[in-house]
Amino acid sequence: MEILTTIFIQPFFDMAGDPILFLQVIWEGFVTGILYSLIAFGFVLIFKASGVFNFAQGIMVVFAALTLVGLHENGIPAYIALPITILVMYVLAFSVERLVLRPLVNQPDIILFMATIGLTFFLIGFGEFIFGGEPKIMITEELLLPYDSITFFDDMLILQEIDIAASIIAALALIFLALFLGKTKIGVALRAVADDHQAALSVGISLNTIWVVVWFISGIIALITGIMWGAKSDVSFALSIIAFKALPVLILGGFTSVRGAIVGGLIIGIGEKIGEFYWGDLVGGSIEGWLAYMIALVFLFFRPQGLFGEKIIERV
Amino acid sequence: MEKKIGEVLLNVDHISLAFGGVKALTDICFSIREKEVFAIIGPNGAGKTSMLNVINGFYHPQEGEITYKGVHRKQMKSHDAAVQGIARTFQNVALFKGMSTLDNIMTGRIIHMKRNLFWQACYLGPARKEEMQNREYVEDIIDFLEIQAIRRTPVGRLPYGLQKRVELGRALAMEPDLLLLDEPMAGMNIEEKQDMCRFVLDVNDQYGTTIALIEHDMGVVMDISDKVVVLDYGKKLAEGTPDEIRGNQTVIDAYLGVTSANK
Amino acid sequence: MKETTATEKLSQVLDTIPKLLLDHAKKRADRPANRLKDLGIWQTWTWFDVAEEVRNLACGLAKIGFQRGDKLAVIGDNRPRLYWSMVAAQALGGIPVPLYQDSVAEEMVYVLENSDAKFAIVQNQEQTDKLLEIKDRLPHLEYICYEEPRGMHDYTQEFVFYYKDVQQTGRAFHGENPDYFLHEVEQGQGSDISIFLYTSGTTGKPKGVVLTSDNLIITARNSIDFDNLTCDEEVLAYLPMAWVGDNIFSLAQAYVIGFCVNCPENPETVMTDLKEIGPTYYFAPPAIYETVLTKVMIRMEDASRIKRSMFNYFMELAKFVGIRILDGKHVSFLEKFLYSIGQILVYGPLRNNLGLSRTRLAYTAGEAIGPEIFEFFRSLGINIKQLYGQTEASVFICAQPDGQVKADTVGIAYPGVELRLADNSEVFYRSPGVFHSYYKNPESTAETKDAEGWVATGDAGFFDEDGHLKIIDRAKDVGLMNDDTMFAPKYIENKLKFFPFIKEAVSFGHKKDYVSAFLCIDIEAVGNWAERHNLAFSGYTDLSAKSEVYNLLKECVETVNSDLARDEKLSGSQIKRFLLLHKELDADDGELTRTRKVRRRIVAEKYDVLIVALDDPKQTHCEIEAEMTFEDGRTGIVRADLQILETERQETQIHTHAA
Amino acid sequence: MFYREAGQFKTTYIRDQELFPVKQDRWGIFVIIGFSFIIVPLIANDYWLQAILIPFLIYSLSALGLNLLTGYAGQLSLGTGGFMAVGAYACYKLVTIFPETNVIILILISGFFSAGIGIIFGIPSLRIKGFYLAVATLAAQFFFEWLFGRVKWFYNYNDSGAIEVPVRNFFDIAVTGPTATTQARYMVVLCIVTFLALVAVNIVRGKIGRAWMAIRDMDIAAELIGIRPLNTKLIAFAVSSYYTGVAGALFVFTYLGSAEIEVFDINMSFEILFMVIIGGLGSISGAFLGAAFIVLIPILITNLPRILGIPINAATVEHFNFMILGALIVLFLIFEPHGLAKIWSIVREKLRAWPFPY
Repeated sequence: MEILTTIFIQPFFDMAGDPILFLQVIWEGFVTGILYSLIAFGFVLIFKASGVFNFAQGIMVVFAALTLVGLHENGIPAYIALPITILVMYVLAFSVERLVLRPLVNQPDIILFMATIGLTFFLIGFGEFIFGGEPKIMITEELLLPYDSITFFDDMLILQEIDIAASIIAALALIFLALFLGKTKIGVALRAVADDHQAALSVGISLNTIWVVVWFISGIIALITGIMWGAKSDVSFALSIIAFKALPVLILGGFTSVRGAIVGGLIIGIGEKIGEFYWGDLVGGSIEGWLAYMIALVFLFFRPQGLFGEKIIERV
Repeated sequence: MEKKIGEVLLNVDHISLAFGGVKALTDICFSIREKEVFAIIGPNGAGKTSMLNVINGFYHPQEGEITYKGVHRKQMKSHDAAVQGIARTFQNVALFKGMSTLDNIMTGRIIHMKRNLFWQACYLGPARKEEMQNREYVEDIIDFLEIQAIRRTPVGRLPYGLQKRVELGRALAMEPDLLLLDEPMAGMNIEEKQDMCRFVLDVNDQYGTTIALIEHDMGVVMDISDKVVVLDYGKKLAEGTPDEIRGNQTVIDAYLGVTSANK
Repeated sequence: MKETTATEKLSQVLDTIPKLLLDHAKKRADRPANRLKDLGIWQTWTWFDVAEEVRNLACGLAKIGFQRGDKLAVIGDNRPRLYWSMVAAQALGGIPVPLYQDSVAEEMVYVLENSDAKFAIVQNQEQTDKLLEIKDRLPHLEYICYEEPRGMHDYTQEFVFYYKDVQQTGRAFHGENPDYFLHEVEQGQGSDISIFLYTSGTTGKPKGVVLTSDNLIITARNSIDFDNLTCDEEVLAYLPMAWVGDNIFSLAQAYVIGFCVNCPENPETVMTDLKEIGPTYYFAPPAIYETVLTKVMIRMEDASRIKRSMFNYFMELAKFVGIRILDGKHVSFLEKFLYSIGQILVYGPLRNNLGLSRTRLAYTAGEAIGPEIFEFFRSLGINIKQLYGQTEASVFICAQPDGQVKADTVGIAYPGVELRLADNSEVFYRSPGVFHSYYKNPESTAETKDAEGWVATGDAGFFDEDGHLKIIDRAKDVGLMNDDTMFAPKYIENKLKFFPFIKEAVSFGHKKDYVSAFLCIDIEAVGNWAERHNLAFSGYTDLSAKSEVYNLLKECVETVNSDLARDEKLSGSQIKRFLLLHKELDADDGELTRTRKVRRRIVAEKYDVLIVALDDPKQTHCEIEAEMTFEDGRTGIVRADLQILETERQETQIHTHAA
Repeated sequence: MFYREAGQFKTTYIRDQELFPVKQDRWGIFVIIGFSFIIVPLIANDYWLQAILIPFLIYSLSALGLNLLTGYAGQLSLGTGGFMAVGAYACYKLVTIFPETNVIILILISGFFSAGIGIIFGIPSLRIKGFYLAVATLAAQFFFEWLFGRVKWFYNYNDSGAIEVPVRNFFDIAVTGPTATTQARYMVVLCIVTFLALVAVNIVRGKIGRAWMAIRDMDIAAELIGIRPLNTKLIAFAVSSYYTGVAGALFVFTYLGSAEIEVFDINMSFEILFMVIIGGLGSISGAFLGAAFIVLIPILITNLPRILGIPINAATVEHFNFMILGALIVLFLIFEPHGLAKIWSIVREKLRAWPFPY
């Protein structure tokens, strides 16, 4: 009885009891959620366009951030380091298409999936080899990102400016991409690919180009995510854990749905923060690592096709 | 020679099936009798395959009811249907590509194999005995279908015609009472078709299996079937003996005319 | 040697196949007697089982109404049950009459009718249908019994029985009178008629060769001693049961010494089944060895270059070393060493893939075998030998003893066989295997077999320097040239045809000053050769007219000549002039029989012009127009101007240099 | 080249369906087993046993387990590490709770715990397929990383947070714990792995194996011939997890001696997956080949520079390890997606057809 109350009743009292704190928690969750969404988004892009379950997405985040910081450490000013990093991400996308995707075209999904894991390992080794393994500090100021914090309700609710910035930038990025996909020729082609490859070809753009573009875009998304996240914690391969955090978002939102990625990200982000804050201590804390998955799994049981997927009719 | 048609084995009663808004089947009734070779014909998209899928419980009709061996059922899991003796082959061959002909047919025996994991693990005593008995049964089928030569060949490497034959073998291995064949002769050349006809008939009177088949080749259908039902746009157009169907004006208009035109 | 004494002791009593069977059933009850590849595995019957099966069948037949002296036709692929039915018939004092399973109903009528068979045991529906088709023309045929039930369920005629049902009846019958079967078997004697074998007569109706138990069993005993076969042999029975050889190899020998006879799943799977069984004792006509060799060569074509050169190197080595080892001749240590390496790298694996790993003894007979084919197998260490035989002799007349094997002879007189050459060099023999008579055909019997039991083979031949018999041709075809040298067309033509480039050859020399020949090129082989020497050609006629091709064939002819030069008897019949026909000899044009044998008379008159030209040394070419049938069945006149080539001829020379 | 199959005919189905119907294969396997049981313990030094053979065998077992699930039943899993952890900790608790019971029996029993867990985490496989399922299995991974890290009871409240393997005897020979000789531990691992491998072969060549492959190749058809998807998949999860569980137990008890939960982190799952893929999906021997490959590569990379006398610091080697491993994976997938097992079978066919090319 006692235990039941602590699990099922107490937490809600706490929420009601201190709504501002609750708001704070939600905000925290919202911010992480946005970052999840970004990763998931990059992921969905690739999956839609090339059917590849890109396990390397998380590592790309770290790799991007690491490159940026690393370059800056070697005395290159931020405003140069940034474009160089973008260039690096392009080279990465290009070589991935050439060295991994193209030779493996028409292989079963699991093979491509394995390839991306291989890629992950390679990038980890490579990144650490170039920039060294030790954690680094994100160059927030140089990138002119705010780092104060605003407070409301006489210091009860504290919002980091960087978080606000993050959400705004993220939002902008998403909008921009939405436009890109909707309006530009490549974007259209890209969405066509998702449905069927022939259609894409008819648009007059080769699959390979599309793949490069897609990987490049998700590279940039990775960079953005990397900066934001790096600004909150520090930059090291420990970061790649967030990639795993993004995966449940995918089950939730569906591998192919952009909307799903965004909404899912927010649900997971907020959900796990609340869970952690109000229930975590009951079981010894830091349950974030798996809570997201549990949420996703439970959810799946009621909607196997994910948030926005259609119901599948099986044929024989 | 005259073969004796038995009692009603399966009765389809006012079945309707729809996907979302799309109506696949509307108010279909017919009944299949034991030992019968029963043909379902109709133009593409007439809902023939859907009908089979309903019969072996893969689709669940919104309305109507199916009576099999005197038991009424609205919903049924496909594997239960299999256990109760409904086997089928598929329009586009659905073999297990990773396995040899022998293993593919052996899978048909799974419903007849009872030994548990433990005995499996030791692979001796009962499990091995069971394995051997079933192997023997399967070898009879292999002999029956004259596919000894490809016993060990991975089915992926076989030509289409043989794959169809192996699939039939897998269905036979289940010792079915009712065998559903979805276009068993599609995409075959003349000899292959003749062979397949022979097999179907032999199955029918050697194993005494009731057979319901979908087929486009009118010649074949009229030769081998005792009873024909014609579907069109998910509705039943006609039902009767081959001769009756040949004579039936609506059918000729809706279907036979068409096929003979594009033949 | 122990075997021998044993068999001699037995021979006092065991003078019929059924008696032998019962003896084995006692002595080696659980040794395998028959195997059949069926339902994916080699179903096996021990001698005991076989005795059971035969007894039940025999009793069953007896119950239905089989009496002593009744004839039982056997039709089907090699199947244990069919062999048993032959033995069952013999047990009841009846006479089995095996037929060629692939002959059409019409062809069967004569044999069934002539042998007045009352029973027929057939393999399956197909054969049953044949019989039903012709039954009303066969007054004697009363009962048909089929082995495979497949598709037979609606055959309701009361005279059609299922093999197993008959055995069922038999089992019951045996239960009621247990000593019936044994008593029946005991009545049998060596002198009894054991079997009718119809010789597929190339001319006229087939003749039913009547063989007694003694014929078969004594011959079998001799052969077993000659090649010291044991009861551990494994043989694959795949040659027609109606052929005398199969009755010796798969029946008489097996029942005398008690080895295991294996039957293939069906005719298509013979090669795989051969590989699975790996017979220790193997028989095949030259044609089969030839196809095997060609297959090997073709498959090796696709091998990597290194592998191919390795293969070629070791095969070359084997040609010298392998054969010498097989003949027990001396080989140097180095050669032995190299050969043993080859054994690992090539010979062993190759023999394995051909299914001949375990083959101790292989025979070829029926026709001359190409030397290189023969050598190929011997060099692999397979002891393949030639034998010369006839249905009338219960097979064995001559055979090559181990260690004295040559490609172009058929060996020495077989144990118990006397040989004699007539003036026209026709071969006569006398042996315990000599047949009893031709069934219902005394006059032919008289023609072939004289009072003292000498039998005319109809083949001409002579003994070479080591007393080995050399068969050169049908006696009636052997001619005399104007200088009285013997002219054996078939012998020469065979030698020519051993060359892959030559499809057909027809030689003329009878009553002529010199021998000349028509040659037909093998479009496949020569075509390839032409491509490799990038020589463009539009078709058969064009290709045969090319002078390069002429020179290519000239070499072949000259090799044959130098070959002939080694026999003083034949040296005179070397080929002087030849031409290449502008068209293939074709059965559709009546130039060949359906079995692709040359109809020399027809060819002779059709191409008279050419022969004249060949005979006239002054002519170097000749106009010809001949009617021919094209692929699509149209017939048309083909006109061509054929070149005639002179060839080198060599002085007689007995010293032999290695081939 | 070494095959002599002529004359090896089968007269019964039992002989026909033997594990190794061809005599030469049979001999080959006997030689290998004999060698690893008799010769190896005599000649191999501690380094070989400890650094190569023992981990190789354990990884093989684990890869075997995953291969049953992914290669045969077609259910992709990324939670292998987690299931191994369950096995390890279950075994640890068992050993401390029943000090008297024979440790080898306990190791085998601890597999059943992970089997149970496997079933629970397998349940989603009924509703979701492919990568969705794979991601779902990650839940197991992270959940157990957290559980065994957080809940002190599992590591008996050690301050170190690690589980220390106590000394346990088998017929008064120490087989686990600090005093156990490498030879002893090697033999334990070898026996268990051999036994379980045999069991696995038997399962996959029987009815259950066929059911798995049927589900893998075409689940709809499988269901229509009477195979129950849920049971079949759950059995696959149970058996697979049992294997990985036992492997986990062995990993701690006979290899590491003491361990914290980190050894079973996500990277473990991936390494095992690599082994399966590189070894070859759906092949028992593949599991062993793959494990050998993944175990040997880092050792080569670490030792090669030293042998060649190139000065290179440990960290860099570590980085190279990652890079080369990653690159190798990709190369492998490009050049032989069916893995080493496939390569071997090609070689074998060549040898059988020798001297013919096919």
